[in-house]
Amino acid sequence: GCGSDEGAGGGAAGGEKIKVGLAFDVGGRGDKSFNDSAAAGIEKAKKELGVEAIELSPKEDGSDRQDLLRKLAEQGYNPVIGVGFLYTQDVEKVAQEYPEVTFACVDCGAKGSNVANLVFAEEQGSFLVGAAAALKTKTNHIGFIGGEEGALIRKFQAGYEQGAKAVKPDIKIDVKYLAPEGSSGAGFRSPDKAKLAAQAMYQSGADIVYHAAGQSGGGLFQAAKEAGKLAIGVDADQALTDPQYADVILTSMLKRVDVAVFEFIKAVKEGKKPTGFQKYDLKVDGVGYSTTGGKIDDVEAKLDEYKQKIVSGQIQVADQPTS
Amino acid sequence: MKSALSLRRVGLALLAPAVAVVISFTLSAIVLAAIGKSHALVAFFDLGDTPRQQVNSVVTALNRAIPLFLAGIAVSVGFRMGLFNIGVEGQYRMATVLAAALGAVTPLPGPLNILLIIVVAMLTGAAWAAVPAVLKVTRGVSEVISTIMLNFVAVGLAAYLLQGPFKDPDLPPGGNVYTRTLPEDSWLPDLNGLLVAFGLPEPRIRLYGFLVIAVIVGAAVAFLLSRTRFGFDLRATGLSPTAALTAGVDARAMTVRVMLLSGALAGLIGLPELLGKTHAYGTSFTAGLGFTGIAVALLGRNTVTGIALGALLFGFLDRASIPLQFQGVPPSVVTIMQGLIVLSVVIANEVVRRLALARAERVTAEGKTTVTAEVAA
Amino acid sequence: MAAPAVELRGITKRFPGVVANHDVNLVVRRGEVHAVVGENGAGKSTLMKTLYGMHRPDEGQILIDGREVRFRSPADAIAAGIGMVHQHFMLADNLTVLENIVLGSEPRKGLRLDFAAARRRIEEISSCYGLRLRPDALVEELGVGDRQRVEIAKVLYRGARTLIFDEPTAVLVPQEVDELFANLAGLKAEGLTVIFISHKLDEVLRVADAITVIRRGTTVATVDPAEVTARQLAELMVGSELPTPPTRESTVTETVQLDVRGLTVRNREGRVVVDDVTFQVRRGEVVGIAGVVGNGQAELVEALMGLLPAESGSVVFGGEDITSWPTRRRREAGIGYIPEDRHRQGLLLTAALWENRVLGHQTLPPIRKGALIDRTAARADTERIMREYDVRAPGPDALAIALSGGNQQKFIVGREMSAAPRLLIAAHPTRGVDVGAQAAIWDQLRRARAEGMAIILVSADLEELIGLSDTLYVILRGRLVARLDPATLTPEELGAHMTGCQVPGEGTA
Amino acid sequence: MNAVSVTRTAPPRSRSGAWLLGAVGLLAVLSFVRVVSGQDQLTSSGTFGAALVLAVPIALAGLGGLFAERAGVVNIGLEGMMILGTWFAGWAGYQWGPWAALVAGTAGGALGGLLHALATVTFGVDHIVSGVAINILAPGLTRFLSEVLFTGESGGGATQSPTFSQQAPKVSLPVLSSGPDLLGGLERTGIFLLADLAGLLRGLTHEVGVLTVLAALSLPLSWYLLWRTPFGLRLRSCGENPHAADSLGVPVHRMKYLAVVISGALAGLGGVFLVFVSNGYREGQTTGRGFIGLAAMIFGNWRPGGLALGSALFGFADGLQLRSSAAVVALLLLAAVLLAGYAGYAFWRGGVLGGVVGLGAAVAFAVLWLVVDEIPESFVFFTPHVVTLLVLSVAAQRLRMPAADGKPYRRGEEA
Ligand SMILES: Nc1ncnc2c1ncn2[C@@H]1O[C@H](COP(=O)(O)OP(=O)(O)OP(=O)(O)O)[C@@H](O)[C@H]1O
Ligand SMILES: Nc1ncnc2c1ncn2[C@@H]1O[C@H](COP(=O)(O)OP(=O)(O)OP(=O)(O)O)[C@@H](O)[C@H]1O
Ligand SMILES: [Mg+2]
Ligand SMILES: [Mg+2]
Repeated sequence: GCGSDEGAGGGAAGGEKIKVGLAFDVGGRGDKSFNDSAAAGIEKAKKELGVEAIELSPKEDGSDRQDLLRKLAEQGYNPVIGVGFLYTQDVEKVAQEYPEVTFACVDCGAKGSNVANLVFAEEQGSFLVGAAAALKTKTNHIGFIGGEEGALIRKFQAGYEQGAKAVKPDIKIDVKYLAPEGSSGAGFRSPDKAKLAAQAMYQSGADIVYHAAGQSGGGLFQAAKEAGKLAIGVDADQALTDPQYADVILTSMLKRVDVAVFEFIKAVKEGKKPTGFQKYDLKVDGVGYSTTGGKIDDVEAKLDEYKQKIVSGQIQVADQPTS
Repeated sequence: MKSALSLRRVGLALLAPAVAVVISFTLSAIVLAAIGKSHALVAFFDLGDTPRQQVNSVVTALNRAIPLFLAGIAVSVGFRMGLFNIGVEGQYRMATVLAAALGAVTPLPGPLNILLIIVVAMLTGAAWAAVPAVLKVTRGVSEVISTIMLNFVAVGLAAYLLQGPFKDPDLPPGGNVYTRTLPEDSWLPDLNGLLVAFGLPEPRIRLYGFLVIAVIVGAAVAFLLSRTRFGFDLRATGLSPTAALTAGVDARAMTVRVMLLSGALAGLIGLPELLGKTHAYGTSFTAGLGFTGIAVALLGRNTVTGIALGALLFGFLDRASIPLQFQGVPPSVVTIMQGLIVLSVVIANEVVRRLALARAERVTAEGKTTVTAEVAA
Repeated sequence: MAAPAVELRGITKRFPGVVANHDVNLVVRRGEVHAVVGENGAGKSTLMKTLYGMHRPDEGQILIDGREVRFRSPADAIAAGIGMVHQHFMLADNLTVLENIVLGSEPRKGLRLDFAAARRRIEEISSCYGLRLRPDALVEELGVGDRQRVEIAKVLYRGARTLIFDEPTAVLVPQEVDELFANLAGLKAEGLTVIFISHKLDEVLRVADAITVIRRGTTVATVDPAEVTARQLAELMVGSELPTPPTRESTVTETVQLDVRGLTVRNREGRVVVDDVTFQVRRGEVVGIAGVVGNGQAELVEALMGLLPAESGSVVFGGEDITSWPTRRRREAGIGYIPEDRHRQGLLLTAALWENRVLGHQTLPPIRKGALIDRTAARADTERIMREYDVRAPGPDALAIALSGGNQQKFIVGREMSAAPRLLIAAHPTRGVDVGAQAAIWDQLRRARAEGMAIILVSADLEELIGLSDTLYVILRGRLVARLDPATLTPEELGAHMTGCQVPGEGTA
Repeated sequence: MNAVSVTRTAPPRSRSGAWLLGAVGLLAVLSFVRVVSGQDQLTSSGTFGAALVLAVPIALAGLGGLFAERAGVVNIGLEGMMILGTWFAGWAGYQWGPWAALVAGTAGGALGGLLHALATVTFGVDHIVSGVAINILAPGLTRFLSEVLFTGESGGGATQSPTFSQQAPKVSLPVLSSGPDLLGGLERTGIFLLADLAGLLRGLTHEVGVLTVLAALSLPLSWYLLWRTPFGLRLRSCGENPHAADSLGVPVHRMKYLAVVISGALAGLGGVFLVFVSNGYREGQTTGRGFIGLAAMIFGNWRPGGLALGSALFGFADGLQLRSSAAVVALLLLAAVLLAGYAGYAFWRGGVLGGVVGLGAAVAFAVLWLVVDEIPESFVFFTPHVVTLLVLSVAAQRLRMPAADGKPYRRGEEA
């Protein structure tokens, strides 16, 4: 019992007690990846901001995304967060219906005066791990494995290629996607195919392969381990989340969905109404790379140099592959 | 005496669903009790506190049921003549992406454009279904294989079209990719006005205007199957291919026609959502309706009314998924329940059908009264 | 006196709503051929299935060699030395003869099936009883007679001492029947007991040592064949006279209705099965086609109906060349068809009778209503058929499957007649039908002929062929090898022609 | 429908010789295309190895379908049973190691089979309905179980089991494909046919998982069981004519139960294989392979050899597209060569229409190969599916499914 329903305060950080509603992408909490990262942001907000939160998952075919958001808004949750670009249209629609509620959409480009798009400069983070790969490769040959071929994952590819070529313009880069976009997530759930694709790359001479393929990434690590080569993780610091593969993970491209979610909730809690594009890039450490295991210690200085150039705008990273 | 008998018949007909519902809810209760959430069972029946919430719930369920109904019909048309069109999934995907892209660029006025979109969707669905049909009659390729394979091809092709030629050039940044949005006069009006006219509160969600078209399609298919020569030929082939052949039904021509019809109907599946909700085809467009349609068709025993009931049942179960989550029940439980319900409904159906068939034969043997053909099928 | 091989005492078997057997008593002595006769639906098959352990009797006792037994399944009956050859063959087409025979009691060598031992044993049985089996042939390649011998071998392989045959001769030609009876005699000589069911009373009188008559589910008499005539037997069965095919007064006209010239047909495997066939059918004429099953008569009929394409030759119907017409168009032009296999080709078993009335007549009056089906008319006409053809069914909404075989057949005849076809192709129109229904169907065919209908009759029943036909052709290996005059023909002569062992020229009209 | 069946007893020696000849011929064509197009991946040991890995789960699922359908039960629930297999394997594997995973996954699949048997055999439910229901049930159930049992385990979650600490063992052929690796050496020479043969052999023998060996053995084993033992004869008789089987004392219902449970177990084994490849359970990792397995079985005309061929074809095309998009382009040339061969054969047999169509298609593919130098990635993904369709439509189809397949059986009820 801390006060009445009507706007009574009492949270740890002061201000209004708020109820956060979060709707996951298909897969939901516990996917060890994107969704879990968002969940971590919520946990942190619960602990540090004292907010109340509920987390919902859509049906397997994703047909009820809009209903989820609507139900959350209807039940008085504010802010409401949709995780994943598949929510774009749904957030737009529901935000129109509930102008008094603040919405956030992770990875989206949703329109609306009460919508914040939490977007990331994945291409910038990928640039740095691409540079790292180019600096560390002994064969002048690296690879990239994408889950499903669409605009989002191509950002990873674009940055990676640009970063690698910035270091070694003549570097050879193998690229393979596991499934077309719209395969109901099949490309992010096929460790066996990722493994076979990675094997092909390693056998043809690549010694470092980067993935943006969700759970399929496990197959890449497995292949790296068997071939005695290296791999680069994505989203979280995978040397920590998949410790048994720590010895083959060169680095991971970090995408701080947790930070973005937390900061968004914090802003709302503080009475701000964040809208438009909330860009999480290198400048705000919304993306980055991990150093666990110390495998890139020797090139960190070089990477920092690139980072500064990107932050200062000296290097523009394209968000779609050139070819 | 006659009325007593027909009463008994009705009793038998109602027995199956009744038994099934009891069984499946008992099973569901057990599942819920197992995770310590037995109180959550009421969420299935609790449509909301206010009339408006209740209308919202009903509209949610209906909106889900409409495409499932169409999917079920599309599948059932094939089934009725013994063709297993697993390819409904791919057929509606191709149909929707093409109809969405084309409908957004044609200069036709609203109603005409809607008509065009519907026609294009049906033609595309039929064309995509024509491949397995032709392969079957000319090369003897099993439609089960070819439709499975073509589903995967459709995913790739639709992705290519969406990411390439059909992509809206003015998209804002972000991962989601759409076709151009349909002009607003080509959006199908919702039926909320109708609800209001009936004295119900206006729901927040739009009841798909496509409901009207779905009902018309359902009635048309029912009529086609039961009253026309084509429908008779189709059903006869399904009941006994050899007898139909002997009766002069051209099996190859029928295979092609029925696959085309099934595909054309499949082409409609995505339209309620396209014309009533998203107004564009994108990566997030609902997939998987074709597969669920198989379950719905079989649940409804391939009859139009049965499929309508099956689709509504699925709609209401799906609707419960969200309230259940608010009670802390994961959505996987709803999926489990759907599977259980499908199984118990068909088992109950089968048991009752046998009872009825045994009774039909008994009555015939006694030579006393009439027994209708309802027990068949 | 030794205990009887089989004794049934007071057997009663009820199905929901039907008492199939009621207080049946039957005594079969060891080493005799014992016939069981009765109308369709009298309960003969049910009784035999009970004896074979396929269902349990509700009341009564079964005694084998004087000892009471209780069978829970056919396996028990087999173990007690009883074997059964079913009315509908129980063979798997896609398995070999060997596999069909040993199924269920396979010789083993370790884990595997001992094919060599099985083959040896089968060859032994084959030569011992003169069954001429080919162990490695697929059953689907076999003719009816061969299949029956496989069935017999199955039973002998299991060491049966008592053999039950349910209507073994319905599909055989006389020579095959003779051969079967020779086999039976052989079995008898070996001390085996045979129980057999048949609708062909002369046959029964010829081979049986004792005859039991069943009427309405119960045994009404056991008689000595030496002391009864077929007529008396029939009266015991039904209380009516044994019908004979109608006597002939020619109604043949000069107008040729169907003119088939040089017709050659390949079957679906590409083998020539109808070879250069030429014949004509006039209005008011019944043309009979006689032949051992598998000699192309089925394919000839299918080709005439447009179910198989003609390789060469022509079919002219009422002056029009219909060689390449599809089935439906032929039906529309006035060809009616009573198919050989009523369950697979003639009916939609799980559909209502009125829908079966529509079958094959979708485009004909009174069913046709534009692109629609006139359901009211179909119902009304179904009721008319039921009335006029004495189809015993509750009503037009009854399911076809619920009718007895005889009633199903009468319905099909009624349906095909209702379109008043100019040509009727009737394949085995009375197969498996009891004597009463048989007479009714013959009557209908004769009346239609008198009204000028042209009829092609294919049948395995030689009496029927000779009795009904105005002209008779014999088909052998796809060719019409003889044209015979039914007026002067005996079944034995016809049988000789059919097997191709007649003296050339003799009996040719 | 009316096709002649091919098999009787043991295949005569000359037929296996013909098979061998055909295989070598095909390899020669492949080799020719490799040399002309310069796409080494076409016949590299890596590609064949990948093909093997991709074909095994499909073949296992197909084998599962084979057992069920040979006993007369259509099993479209293979996908669901495979899913159950993956989950149970994941659950047991991270706790007790790969052997436990093998047992649990197989049992999980068998459980799905048991449910299917209960519905179809005991209750007489339409086989497709029951299968579809199992395909709905299995993902829901596994998700639910993961939520309950994997959440909270380190490395586990609602969509995955903890990763196994112990890998399933692998074997290589000593000397030839490991150690001195003679085959590897030969493969690198690039000599026509010889290098390709080495690639094939090495791909099939280098670092092969034990389960692959098991799966490869299970194909001839299943053939032996089904066509050479009393058990198999009884099982098949239930799918051909259950009434006949019943009348000879074969316990039809029990046989069907057994067959469907075996079917589920094999599908489950396919799931275990996937789990071994990824070293843990990942939700949705079957990605429709149950359906592909079913298709492979039909492709193979309800026979183990045929389904192995179907799976291998699919696996090869899938492996190739995963390893090299460029090599997929070379498939166009392969298609052209094969179609030209087909056309020649058709002309020789006197089938003018078939020949002309085949020749036209051959020319079209050849032209396509000349003008296309890159296929859009979206198209590359469905290479195996299109290849399967193409092969099916060229190969004359004489399918014969078991006569009583899919028909509910009740004692005393005539069909
Ligand atoms: N399994 C069954 N269930 C219900 N009724 C049955 C069953 N089998 C037979 N009957 C009924 O039992 C009666 C006797 O049938 P049965 O098959 O024994 O006749 P039948 O004398 O062999 O006839 P036919 O000469 O036509 O072969 C019929 O009225 C039939 O409808
Ligand atoms: N399982 C069953 N349930 C109910 N009735 C049955 C069953 N089996 C047979 N009958 C009925 O038993 C009767 C006779 O059966 P039977 O199989 O002997 O047919 P029939 O008259 O000899 O015809 P046919 O020659 O076509 O087999 C028919 O009325 C049939 O419908
Ligand atoms: Mg009988
Ligand atoms: Mg009979």
